[in-house]
Amino acid sequence: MVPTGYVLVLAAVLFLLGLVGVVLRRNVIIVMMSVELMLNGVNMTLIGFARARGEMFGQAFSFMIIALAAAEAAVGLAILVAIFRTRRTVNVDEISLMRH
Amino acid sequence: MSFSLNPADFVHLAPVLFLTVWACLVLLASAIGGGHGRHYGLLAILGLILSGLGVALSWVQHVQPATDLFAGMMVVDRFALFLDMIFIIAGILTALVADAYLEEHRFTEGEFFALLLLSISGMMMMVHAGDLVMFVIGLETMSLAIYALVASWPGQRRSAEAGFKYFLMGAVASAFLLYGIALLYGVTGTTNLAKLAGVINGKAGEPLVLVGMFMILGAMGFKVALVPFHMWTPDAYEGAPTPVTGFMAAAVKAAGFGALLRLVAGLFSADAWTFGSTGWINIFWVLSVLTMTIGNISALRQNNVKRMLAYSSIAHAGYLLIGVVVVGLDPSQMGAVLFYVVAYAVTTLGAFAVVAWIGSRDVERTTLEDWYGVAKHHPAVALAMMLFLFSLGGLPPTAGFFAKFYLFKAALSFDSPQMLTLVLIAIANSVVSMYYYLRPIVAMYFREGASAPKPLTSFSVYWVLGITSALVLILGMAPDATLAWAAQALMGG
Amino acid sequence: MKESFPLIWIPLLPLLGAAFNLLLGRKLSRRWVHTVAVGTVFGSLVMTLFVLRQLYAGWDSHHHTMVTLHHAVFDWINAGAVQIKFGLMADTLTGVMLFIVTFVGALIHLYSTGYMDHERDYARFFGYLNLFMGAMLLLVLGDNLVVLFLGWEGVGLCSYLLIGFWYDKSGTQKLGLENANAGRKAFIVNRIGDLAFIIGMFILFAAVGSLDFADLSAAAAQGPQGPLMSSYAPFGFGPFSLAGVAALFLFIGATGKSAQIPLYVWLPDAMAGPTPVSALIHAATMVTAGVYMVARMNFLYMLTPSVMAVVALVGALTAFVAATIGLAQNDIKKVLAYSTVSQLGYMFMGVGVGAYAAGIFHVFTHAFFKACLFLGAGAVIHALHHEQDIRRMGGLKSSLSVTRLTFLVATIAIAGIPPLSGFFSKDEILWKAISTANPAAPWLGPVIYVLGMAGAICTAFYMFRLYTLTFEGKCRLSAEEQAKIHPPDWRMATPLVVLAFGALVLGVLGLPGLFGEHANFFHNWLAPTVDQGAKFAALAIPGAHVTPAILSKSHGAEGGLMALSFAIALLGSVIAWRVYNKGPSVWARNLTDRFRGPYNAIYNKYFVDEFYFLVVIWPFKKIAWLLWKVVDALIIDLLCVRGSARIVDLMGRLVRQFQTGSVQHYLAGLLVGVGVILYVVAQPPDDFRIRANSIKAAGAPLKVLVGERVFFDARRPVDKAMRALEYKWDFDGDGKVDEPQAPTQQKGQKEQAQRWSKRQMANFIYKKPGRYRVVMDVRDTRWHTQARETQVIDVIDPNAPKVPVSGSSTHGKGVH
Amino acid sequence: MLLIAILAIPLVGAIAVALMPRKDEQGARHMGMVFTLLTFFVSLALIAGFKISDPGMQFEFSVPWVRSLGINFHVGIDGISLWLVLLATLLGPIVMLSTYKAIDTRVKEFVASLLILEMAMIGALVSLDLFVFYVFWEIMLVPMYLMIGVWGHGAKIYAALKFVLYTLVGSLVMLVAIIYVYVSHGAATGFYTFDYMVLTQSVWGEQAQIFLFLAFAIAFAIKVPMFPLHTWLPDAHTQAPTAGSVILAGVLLKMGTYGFIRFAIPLFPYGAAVWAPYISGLAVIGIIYGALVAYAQKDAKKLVAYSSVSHLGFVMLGLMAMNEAGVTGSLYQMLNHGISTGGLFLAIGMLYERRHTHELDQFGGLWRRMPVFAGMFMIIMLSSAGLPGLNGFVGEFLILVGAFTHHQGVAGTDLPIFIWHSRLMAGIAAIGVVLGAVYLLHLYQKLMFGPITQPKNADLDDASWREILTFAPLIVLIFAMGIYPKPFLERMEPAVKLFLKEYKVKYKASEGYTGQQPKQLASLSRSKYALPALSAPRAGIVAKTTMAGGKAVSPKVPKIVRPKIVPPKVVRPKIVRPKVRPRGGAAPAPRTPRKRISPEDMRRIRRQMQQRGRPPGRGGRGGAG
Repeated sequence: MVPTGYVLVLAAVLFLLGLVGVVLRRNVIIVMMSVELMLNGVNMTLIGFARARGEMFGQAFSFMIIALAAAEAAVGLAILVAIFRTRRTVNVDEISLMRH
Repeated sequence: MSFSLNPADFVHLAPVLFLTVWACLVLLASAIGGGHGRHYGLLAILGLILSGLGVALSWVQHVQPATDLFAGMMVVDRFALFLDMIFIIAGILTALVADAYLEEHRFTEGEFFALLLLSISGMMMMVHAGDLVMFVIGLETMSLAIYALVASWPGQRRSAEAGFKYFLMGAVASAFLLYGIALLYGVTGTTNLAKLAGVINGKAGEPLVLVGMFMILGAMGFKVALVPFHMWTPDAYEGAPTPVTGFMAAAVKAAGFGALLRLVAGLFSADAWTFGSTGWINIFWVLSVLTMTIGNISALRQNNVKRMLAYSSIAHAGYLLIGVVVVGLDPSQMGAVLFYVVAYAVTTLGAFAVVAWIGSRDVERTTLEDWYGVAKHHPAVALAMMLFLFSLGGLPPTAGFFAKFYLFKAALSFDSPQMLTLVLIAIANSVVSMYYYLRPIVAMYFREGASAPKPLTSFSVYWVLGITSALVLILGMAPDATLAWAAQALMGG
Repeated sequence: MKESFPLIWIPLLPLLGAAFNLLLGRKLSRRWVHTVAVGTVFGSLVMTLFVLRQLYAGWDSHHHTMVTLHHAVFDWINAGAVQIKFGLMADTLTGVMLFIVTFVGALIHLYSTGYMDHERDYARFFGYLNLFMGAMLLLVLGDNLVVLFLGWEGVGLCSYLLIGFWYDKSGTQKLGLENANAGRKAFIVNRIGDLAFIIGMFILFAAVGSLDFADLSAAAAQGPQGPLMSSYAPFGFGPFSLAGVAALFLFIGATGKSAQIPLYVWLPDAMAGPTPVSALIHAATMVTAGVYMVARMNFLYMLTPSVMAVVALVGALTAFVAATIGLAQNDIKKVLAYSTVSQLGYMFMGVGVGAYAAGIFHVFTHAFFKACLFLGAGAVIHALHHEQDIRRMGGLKSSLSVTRLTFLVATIAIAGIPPLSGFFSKDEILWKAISTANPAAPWLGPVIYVLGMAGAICTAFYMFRLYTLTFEGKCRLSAEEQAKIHPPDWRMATPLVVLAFGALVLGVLGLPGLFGEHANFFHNWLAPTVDQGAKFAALAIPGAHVTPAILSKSHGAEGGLMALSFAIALLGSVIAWRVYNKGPSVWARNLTDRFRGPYNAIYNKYFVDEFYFLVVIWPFKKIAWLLWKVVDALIIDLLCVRGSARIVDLMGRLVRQFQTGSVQHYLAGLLVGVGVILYVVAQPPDDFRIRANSIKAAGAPLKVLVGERVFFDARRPVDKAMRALEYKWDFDGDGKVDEPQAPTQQKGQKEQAQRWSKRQMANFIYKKPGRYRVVMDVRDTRWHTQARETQVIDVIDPNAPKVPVSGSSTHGKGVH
Repeated sequence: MLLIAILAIPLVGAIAVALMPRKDEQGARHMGMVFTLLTFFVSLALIAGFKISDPGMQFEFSVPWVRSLGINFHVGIDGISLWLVLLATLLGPIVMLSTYKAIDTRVKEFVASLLILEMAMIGALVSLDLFVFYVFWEIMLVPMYLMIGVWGHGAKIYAALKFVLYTLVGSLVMLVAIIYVYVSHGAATGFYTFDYMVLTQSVWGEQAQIFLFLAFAIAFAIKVPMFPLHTWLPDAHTQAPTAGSVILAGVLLKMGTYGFIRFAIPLFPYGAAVWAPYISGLAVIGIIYGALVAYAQKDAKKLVAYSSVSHLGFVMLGLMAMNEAGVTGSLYQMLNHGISTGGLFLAIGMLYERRHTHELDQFGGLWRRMPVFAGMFMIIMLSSAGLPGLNGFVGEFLILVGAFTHHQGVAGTDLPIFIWHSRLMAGIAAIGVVLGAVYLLHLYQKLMFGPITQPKNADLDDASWREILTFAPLIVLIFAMGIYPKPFLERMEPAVKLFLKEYKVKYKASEGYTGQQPKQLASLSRSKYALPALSAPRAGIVAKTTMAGGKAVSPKVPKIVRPKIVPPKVVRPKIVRPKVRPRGGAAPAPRTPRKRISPEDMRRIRRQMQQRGRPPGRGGRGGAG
């Protein structure tokens, strides 16, 4: 059986990878995927803990987070479409009309 | 964990549920009815009023101790009910402004109001949450609706950009929040706030718990725009349609602070979490200083009134954080924070209503130059705006003054040099802030405008201005009733 | 004895006249204006005569007693200890002054109706003149220093207004600010004096608690035990007697009002005003207020011989210096102005040697002859259409015969030729001066006598120079100017004649002691008020003997000196007559050429105005400007006020640079924020306090004894940290860990350093006294972070309590 | 109720004017005139009803305002504030009259601002509750700000901003001090109130007094303004419209000095004594400095503005003398300054109306054209210069005498060095009298004397009847107050006596008192309203009081057991009462100690609060789960 610690570390790595992706990638689509990655890290953490505790709460919560991620993606993509319509780009750097 | 559904719980939850259902009805109606016309706003307002009646009834009928619903998933206490009322009033006022605003700028209406109602129901869930899961659901319901509202102005680049920035940062913040919750769950095995509070006490030194806790607090800091999590605020506020901005400044901020108070005064209230060099009080002390200072000095030279008010909202978050620290020391001082929230909400709604009022036909006239000479052509609105600005700056006899005074009084009731320092810094900030609050007054009163502004003509905006300025004056001059309510709005009470 | 008398009407009448003329006069005819103006003053004169009658009735010339008339008008300034009444009082001294003021004043009012006949602002002029009369009468009637001061400043104001009466013309009829400047100069110089005056008042008030003359003189009469004689040494200087300081300050005030060195500079400039004003204010009445004040405060001056010496010396110096300046002036009014300054010097000389009656007598006679001179000069100027340069006059005796005659009489009087009034008054002063015996300055008498005599010869010279250049010889005016000369009408002539007559005969009122014990009516008249020598001598008051006692008995000496001063006066007169008989002479030109330096000096008034400009006025303007520009605008406003605003603004700009608009930068900010918070949280608590034997250090090092087992523990104010903390201790600051101890000595240093104890407490025994530093390291085993606390501790040897705790040579170094 | 009427009339007037049609400018002016005159005439009833011998508060009126915080709308006047109120009401119509021609844009708003300003000034002068005072104090800012900004000229925005921010710095510091006073007094006595009459019965510890006085003093010193804090004044004065300058000089600046005498000194006598030498030093510097800088000005209004710095230096000097002559003189000088400097600003404003400039060089020789105006100006100028017989002299004389005899009145400073210090101060200050003459004559000469040099000045009109009418009351007062000040002084005297007496008593009581908490003295009460019964809550936790309407908040709110406090009998000014004892009740009231809080204490407090205030809900829920 895989020790819980391994699961948690993997989850943390996923979370961090997502974080790095969010901060560094320039393409909005990839940035949003990175957010999903972070959420998956969270899911994995929950599941890891739940398994260690021998209960199902974590899994249940994960489902909720997946639903949540879907909703977020929907809203996010809608906004992205709106942006793309007005300025024909999905580069994060170019979305900086408002500053200072 | 045994789980039994008590049908009576739904009665307590009725205002929230009702609002959610009503939102869906509005959406449905707009889908059927084509989305344009005045009736959606009125429909939304009707729903809010009905829900508000429910909340009021709940407040009057409320008996202590607080009621746990759905096995502790939600809790009904006067603290939450008080905030509910703020959301609903803010919602009504926003709907009134939006009604005129949307008509003028010609964009979809039905969805807008549905989203508004949804976000309010999310806020209500958030402050009623007795469990972190519920808390997340409420937060996300609110946030997703707000993201959509912010980006809801079709064809406006700023609106979409604002929505995007807010969304992306919100998503990351949500991830942080969830990760923090996951860690807390992992260490304690529960997400129920009450249970957590009992268990977590002995685990203050646990790295996982600490990381979890501060990830949650960081996410909340994002929601209420504390420095350094504030950077989305000016952009999102500037880009959003102005009624939405006002709503964000008033209601979202109130919800965020409500939730934050739930967390710090409920969950992390143990001494070991609170005090000492690594307790959250110290950290919030520093954040408070940073937030108000950076908010204020950034606002100094803003020529865009909307953006200036955005920075001002950051600064006010800093002042409110003083209240959070105070509540951390003495939970019975909750009234000071809540009164401040009310005063700020009312004032900022009024201020943004003026900002919404002045623009027309796809143009938001938000630079100071646009405001030149307003007082000459529209003295009443200028007077109201002056009132709001003085209230934001904390001059008597306005709500803002009394709120600030009450907050400082609460802070100074501890004879602690640290609190005194904090208050003095807040004082210095107030002076600085007065500089930029006076600038729109300068523009409106002291300058001559090249052309007369052509503001919104719909009467509903004037209703909002009337109501908010009356409230600003009433809260400033006859605050007794509100103070009494705020004083009763104790957590768990 | 006190009697009540409605004295207020004396000043009130002219004041009402002033109010009438200033408010309504512009719209009314001249007849109304001068009827009211002159009528009110004559009303005051009549009232004065009543007062004098009453005073005379109550006056006992043999026993030196009198009645005083009082009128308590109302309470004026009442606040706590300050109880100033608006009270008026008339005694013999006041009577004299009242008479001078109202009599001369009435005549000059009459004269002015002629002199100012063509003036546009007729009503304004008479309004001011009446106002002056009211203020001057208040000054002499006041029964306390504050009412006196009210009049004192009031006359100053009127002087300012009247000097600047032709506010848009300069002296030579051109448009300009000179007249206004002269008025302002007079007012400000007077104010400088007034500053000293009020300080003097405050000192008296602080000592006595009242400013009534009655209370003050009662306090003075307490002698050396009285409050006025207490001595002070402020800031280590001194000691001064309070009376001395007060008297000195009051006298400085008097030098301002009465144009004495060093504040005389305003009076010559004041001649810019209309000539009747010069006659009334700057010759006969206002400028003598200082003399009156000193005489009034005689009881105070008697207490301080040294200040009296100052008064006499200043007076004598002024008398001499002003007389020398008068020698070289060519403006008819300037000569008279310096003459006035000089004569005022004589008066101060008189009161300075305790001869108050003599001083006041000179005030009295001077009022007549100097007013006569000024009015005569005015008649000349009027006749010549504002020509004032005596070098351009001459030969006017034919065309202005009445004027010339009266002018001559007055000139003889002022030159000091008997038996005219000026001789008697001046000679008495000189006589009292040489016979003075001032304990503070024994050399005083001869010095001031010589100065006075020198001044007298100058006086005789310049007065006859003035007279001859104006009236004798050939007329130096152009023919058309000569044609326009017109003699004064009756309104101007009558006062001239009356005043000249007064100058001629009034000497009889003050005949010297030579003529008998009671020949000096004036002395006897004033004696009840000012002659306190006997009374003060009884009280052992130092100034009591300033008044000469021995010499004055010697009629021989007195007669001899009288003859000497007559001779001097005659000499000066004759020289002047000889030199200037035919107009400006070659001889005089040669003389001035030979002594170019001294001549320039006196011609330019010793450059005093220039000196004041350089030392006072110019620096004042520069400092004012610098304060404004540097302190106010630069330091306070720009650097402090706007500087702080600018700093805040710059911070704002800086902070906003982080707001780049890129959402990823914002995210980075968020991450940094969370990261910093987590880093801070991860640190072990740093609020430990190391305690020894459960005693917490409060600032100073902890103290323990040698050989004692010291229990250390580390406490946090808030604990139960729930953190897994481990500790290790180094008690003597030698870098080696003492607790937990290594199990065996063989184990290496490194391994020992890695050992940690979970216990928060430890103990240790110090072997040697001295100062040690206790070091505690603490680490968090979960976060693997570490922190260090230190505490200084003094180990004391109880057997050698005097051993120094640190830095002693036995230990080599202070801290181990 | 009379005071309420005096407060209400301008407010009603402002609302009435605001509701008038925009076009009717003359109507708005008349309306303003009617209401200011009405205020003035009603305020005359204050003199009629004023009891001369009563040193305490008169016309008192108190009504609870914010019950839960113990804020009462408590107003009243005594001899100290009586004349200042009248000055404010008098200047109202005068200023209104002066604006008939000067203000021709946005007349309606102007009149409304003026009326609001008048209300706020009167409110600040009569309020006897620190909170109420503060509210009025701040409200004063707003109309003045608008006046400078909207109807001013030149760099008006800068000046208006400077005025507001400068003042705000001080007043916010004062707010902190007020809150501190409130909280610490409440913690010590269990009686939470802002009521001046109650708070003055306590003394704070030495250290606290020093800081609290400083906090108040900064606010007031900025308003006065005292020397290094004065730079807002020249700007504000210069750019403000005439009416604004007159009100600013006439009444607004008095708020600072009034604040010292009413609040700062009586509340913190020890602090006052500690700071007095410094303040009087600054006052003297201000006197000389203001005069010198005034002389250097080329702008008539700036000159008069700096002269205010100098004159108010006198006021502060007299106040810090702490003896009857000095304090009375200060009070009197406040009135004088209001009248004479107000008059000077009026006069300069009239010149501005004619020539639209304040530059001294633009004038000269005006007497020839405007003799009546010049005459009136002369009287006002002389009054400002302190000529005896006019009002200025009485004030300056009393102040200087007071300062000179300073040592005779103050406890604890009888050392010779202090005596000579005060004498030196008074002596230097007296130089200000000379300098006053210098710059005022300079001003007058530049304006009035000499030939007319500017062609534009050659056809100026003399003062109109309206302008004469504007000046007339001032000139009458200048003479009346200079010649017969008794009616003014005798009404001030008892109040000043009481002020000094209490000052001494309280100074003695606080000397050597180092406690953290205020202690109550034997009652010095002068007010029947200073009773706990009227002024709300006394429990430890302020917020948790009964709801309005008497309905209990919740059963969970702890009942803090305290002995019922029986309101003491109405106490007329009887100073002799037993030593320190708790208010009213026979049994000593337990006090919630309020000491410096360490984190440990914080925890303890929190625990107590939790035990008392927190319902067991959380625990219960925890148990349920």
